[in-house]
Amino acid sequence: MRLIINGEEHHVDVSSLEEVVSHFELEPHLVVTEVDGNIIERTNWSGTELKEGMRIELVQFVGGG
Amino acid sequence: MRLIINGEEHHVDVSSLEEVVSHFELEPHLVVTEVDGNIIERTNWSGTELKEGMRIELVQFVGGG
Amino acid sequence: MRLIINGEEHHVDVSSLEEVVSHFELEPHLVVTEVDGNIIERTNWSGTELKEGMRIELVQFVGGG
Amino acid sequence: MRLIINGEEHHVDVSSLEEVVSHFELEPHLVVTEVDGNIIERTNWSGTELKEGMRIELVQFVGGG
Amino acid sequence: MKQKKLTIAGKELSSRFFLGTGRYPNPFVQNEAIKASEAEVLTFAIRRVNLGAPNEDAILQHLEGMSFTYLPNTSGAKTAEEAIRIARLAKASGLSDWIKVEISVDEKTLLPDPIETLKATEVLAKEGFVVLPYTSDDPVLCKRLEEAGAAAVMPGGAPIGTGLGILNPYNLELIIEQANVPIIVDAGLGSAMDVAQAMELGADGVLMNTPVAKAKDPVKMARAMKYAIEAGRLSYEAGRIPKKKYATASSGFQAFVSK
Amino acid sequence: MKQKKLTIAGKELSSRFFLGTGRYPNPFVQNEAIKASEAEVLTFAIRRVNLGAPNEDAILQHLEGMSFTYLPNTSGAKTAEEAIRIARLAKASGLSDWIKVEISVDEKTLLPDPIETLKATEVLAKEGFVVLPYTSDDPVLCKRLEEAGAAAVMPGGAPIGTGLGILNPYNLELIIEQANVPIIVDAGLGSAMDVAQAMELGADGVLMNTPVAKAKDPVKMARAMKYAIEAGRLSYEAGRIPKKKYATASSGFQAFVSK
Amino acid sequence: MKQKKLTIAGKELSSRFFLGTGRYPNPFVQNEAIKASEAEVLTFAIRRVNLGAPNEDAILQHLEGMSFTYLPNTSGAKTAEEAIRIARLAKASGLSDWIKVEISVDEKTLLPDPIETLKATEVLAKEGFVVLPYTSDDPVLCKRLEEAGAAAVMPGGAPIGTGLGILNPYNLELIIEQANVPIIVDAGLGSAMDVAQAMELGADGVLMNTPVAKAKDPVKMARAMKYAIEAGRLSYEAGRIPKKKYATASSGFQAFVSK
Amino acid sequence: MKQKKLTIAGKELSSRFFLGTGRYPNPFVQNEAIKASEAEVLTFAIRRVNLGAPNEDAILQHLEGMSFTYLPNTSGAKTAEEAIRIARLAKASGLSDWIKVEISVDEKTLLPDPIETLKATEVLAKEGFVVLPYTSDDPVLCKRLEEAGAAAVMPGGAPIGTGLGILNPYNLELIIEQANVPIIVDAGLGSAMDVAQAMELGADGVLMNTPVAKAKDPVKMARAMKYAIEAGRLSYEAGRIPKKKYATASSGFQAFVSK
Repeated sequence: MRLIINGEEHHVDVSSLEEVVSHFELEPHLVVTEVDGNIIERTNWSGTELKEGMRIELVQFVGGG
Repeated sequence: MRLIINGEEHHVDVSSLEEVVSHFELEPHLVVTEVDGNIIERTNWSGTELKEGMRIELVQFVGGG
Repeated sequence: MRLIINGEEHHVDVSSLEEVVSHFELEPHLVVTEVDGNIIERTNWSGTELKEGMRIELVQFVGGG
Repeated sequence: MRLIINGEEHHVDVSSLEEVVSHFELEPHLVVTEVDGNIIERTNWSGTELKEGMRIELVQFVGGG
Repeated sequence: MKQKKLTIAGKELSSRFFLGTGRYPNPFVQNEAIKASEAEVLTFAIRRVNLGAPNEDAILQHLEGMSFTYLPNTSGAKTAEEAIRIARLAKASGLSDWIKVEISVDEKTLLPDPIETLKATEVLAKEGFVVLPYTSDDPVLCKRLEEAGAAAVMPGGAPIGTGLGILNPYNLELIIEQANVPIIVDAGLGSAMDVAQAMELGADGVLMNTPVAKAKDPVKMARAMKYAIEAGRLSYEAGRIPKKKYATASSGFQAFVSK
Repeated sequence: MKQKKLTIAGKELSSRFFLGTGRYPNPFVQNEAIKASEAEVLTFAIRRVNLGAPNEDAILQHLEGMSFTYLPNTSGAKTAEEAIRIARLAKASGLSDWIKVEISVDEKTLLPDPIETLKATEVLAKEGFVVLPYTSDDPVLCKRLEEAGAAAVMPGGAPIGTGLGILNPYNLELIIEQANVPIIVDAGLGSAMDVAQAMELGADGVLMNTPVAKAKDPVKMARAMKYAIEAGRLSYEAGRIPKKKYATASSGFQAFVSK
Repeated sequence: MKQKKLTIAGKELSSRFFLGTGRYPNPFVQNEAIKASEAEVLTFAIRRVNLGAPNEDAILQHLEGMSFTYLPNTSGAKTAEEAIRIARLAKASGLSDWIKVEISVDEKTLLPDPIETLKATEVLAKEGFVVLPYTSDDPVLCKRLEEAGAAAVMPGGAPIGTGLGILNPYNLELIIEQANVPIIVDAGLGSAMDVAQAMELGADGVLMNTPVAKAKDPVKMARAMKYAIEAGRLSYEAGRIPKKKYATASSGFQAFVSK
Repeated sequence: MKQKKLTIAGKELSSRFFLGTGRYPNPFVQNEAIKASEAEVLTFAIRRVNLGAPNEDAILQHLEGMSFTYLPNTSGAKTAEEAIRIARLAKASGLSDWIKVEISVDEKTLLPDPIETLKATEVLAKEGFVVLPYTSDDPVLCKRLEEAGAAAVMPGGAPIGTGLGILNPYNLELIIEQANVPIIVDAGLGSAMDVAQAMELGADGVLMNTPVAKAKDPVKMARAMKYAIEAGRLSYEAGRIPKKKYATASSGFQAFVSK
């Protein structure tokens, strides 16, 4: 399915947000997710079904001052 | 008539704003007036009738930085 | 005998520099002595005979920066 | 004759200091002269005879702070 | 080599010195100081007439016959609303539509409130005032004031009347670099050196009151400050030498006089 | 209110600006700058004539027709002995018996040698020179130079040509407080602000070369510095306001315009 | 004589050193520097995962096993709205409800926007965040941020990463005097001296990143800064001597050794 | 990464802190402060015994049991001759052959006399003393003192006891650059910041008395200064970031979180 992830178009074979995170092999406890502007708690990742063209943000803590 | 002029109660025998200014012997071209919060142009002083208890401000330029 | 000690005249019954030091109950290892402008080592105190009117300096370390 | 002028050897056909100054076309009133370490006043230039190997300094005011 | 004049809201000014009119020993000294300063813009405060002695504070009567650009301020205002009201009163005098927005809450520091100052500037500029806000030296705030319609921006060197000079020359330089309107250094200056510094940093002008009015000799100090502005501006235009760590001789090393 | 004039060795000077004559782009600009500065005392170095092109450096020919007090320096001297020799050569020119003692060993900093400078000052003063030693800002040394017969003492603000300004205003103030002869700040100044600062600290004059000669526009900078000296001196005489930690309003708080 | 600990939002901190986690040569040096600093609060930025190399920037994995208070920042935000969004994302990580509000429009100076910073602080404090806004050193603005619910206020000494130190110690001192919440000096410091100065002015702590991360030896510099904070704080508590114009001998003048 | 130790005249010192022993509230506080400072070199003055109360000032008796390097000074001397005499008396105590040459004529400033200080240093170094002259920050003079045989040179930051800090960091840096012997900053420092600054400029150590002895809490201040020296030295070794005019972000700009 076509998703806009971190601003770029991706075609990935996933159905839930949880699968997106594992698709990219992200450390679940280090990543924060947003779907169409709404933050999704980790506990709801599996329950969050994705639809064609949804905008997903995957963010994390990086070095900063 | 009883007027609140510059925050203090005054009993003066005047009917127009123009008479207030002359009552206190103020230089008309140096004073600016406000009646109940509305600025009154000099040209309208004579036409501005006063009523019991009105709040009048008489202000001017003073030294400042 | 009359001695000028630290700039003041003193009349003391002593014959050697050693006796001066003990007369004033000074800690021998903390005091440095000069007689008529010449420094006298501790080892020579007993052997240093004094004469009328000699100028003696008794100095020590004090707090300083 | 051989002269050391301003540290360099020169062979010039002169007999007096005055001739040295004119030889180099210097403004007499702007130059100061020294012969073998002795300053020579302008008034004495003509009277100052030179000998083989004398050390002459010709100096002037230049821009400075 | 001739100096470009300072222009605010289309008005070309013959002097870069803005002079305050408070705290002089007496009106005579004040007028002499004003003359000596050659200032063209004078600042004032707006206050209630003292009905007991109406003419006592009526400063303008002393200035009659001379021609100036009047810059009334909103001192005493603690909010944008109060400042706006004072501005309108000042304008109603018919003497000037210029206004120095000055809004302070803290009477100990008299430092300007950034939020209220920005609000008042926005409103008054829209109403057609020529607005010169007195502000902190926060470069972002100064930019915001320009965008809000300020005709010139007036960052303080230090709190009013302290004479501490330019506490943060770095910020002032940044403000000047970024500005598209004149920058007038207002408040806190104390000496001719402070004034020269402000002008050499590229300020377009300087507004002073206390350092002149409270000097032992206000008239002479007014003249001093006039020259300091001239000196600083000329130096800014003439282009100073760069600072270097090590020395450079004024004359060559060659041709030394030595055996 | 009129200014007392600076007097050195009995000579009353109309200007407190001492100007150097090195490093200008060309003789024309130099002369224009000298005129703009209104300086009365000019400094020079003494060098060997370049016999190949004798008139090339002959600076004096450019100044003919104008009248100045000439202050030759002993730059290039590394010892008192060398400085004394150069001083005598300078005097033999018949142009001046004033001499700026300048003795530096380190070509990187050109800082004056305190011991040799004191020696040379002593000898030359005894010989009847009007001695103005260039010195560090060591207050004890400056006092010693005065006692040795210096007609004026010239502490540096910073190393020659650096433009770093007055590195130690505290010392300069101390030197001025203690002095019984004029104090001329020599070397290291870069800006009009530096000059105003020196004069406000109470200096009797300023000697500059590089900041004028190497400015982008030397003539305009000469004018800037002239005004800065004027400004600083007037401010010093007018008596600046004290510095305060907290603010003081320019108008009373009473009679505010507010509901 | 024991030091009172710094407490923010009820959390007692064992160290007054807040350390940033950006720009270190590598994760090993970073961890060594963090250990050497003994900092308890670490700052972070929030960025999109690089899907190409997801673990590359995942700084937290390097810190596992150690326990810190995480202070994510909103860097990259140009408006209050963007900052609020980043803050919520940071909180959703479950790692911390502390947030450093950092909103800059100008990428050249990275100076904080006073208006947007105040807005974001207000909203986030109401939402229950522990808000530490990075702000200019405008004393009025700092007071406003406190009133808006900031748990601590973090004025910058100079622009981020410049190492210029505390450009305006006067303002910082004023901010500290007026504050009822901790004042943490954030940004612009470069040296141990700067840190000691901040702490001697009474700051409650210091936040640094570049000066440690970009030092030639970051681990040693982390230790240096730790000691500088300790030194400045102890000196502040110990009560320094007043500054005097003239000297005072360390020993009496009486009883000199002299004939 | 371990620090090189300071070595003077072949003696390796475990601390870079030289502490004075004058002006403490009482001997107990003094000893606690000395312990807290971890100083290894202590300075003293030489005075006549008060024959009325001989033990009153006998400071050494309070220090028995601890081991230090004693650095007596020649304070009170107005000439080289007097200083040399005091030095010889100090040496005759058998406690130390180290001597701090301190020669001041002016009791208001207590500034060192450059000429007499140089003379005394020369003579005493020849006699085999380990000479540490207290001097002004004149870089040429400091070099001369080194050439005269000083084991370390001790320029003052400001006059004794003023707490004004390092009045001329530029000179101090120059002195350190040029030195082949240790440079100890002596006199005038007041705060931990001043100490950190001295050490970051590359000073090899710091000598203090009044700032510790007259602090409200001398023991705590001694600890503060110890840490400040440590902080400054570590920072000097760690290599600080360069100062820049404009900002640098702690995190990349790419990958911002924004739609």
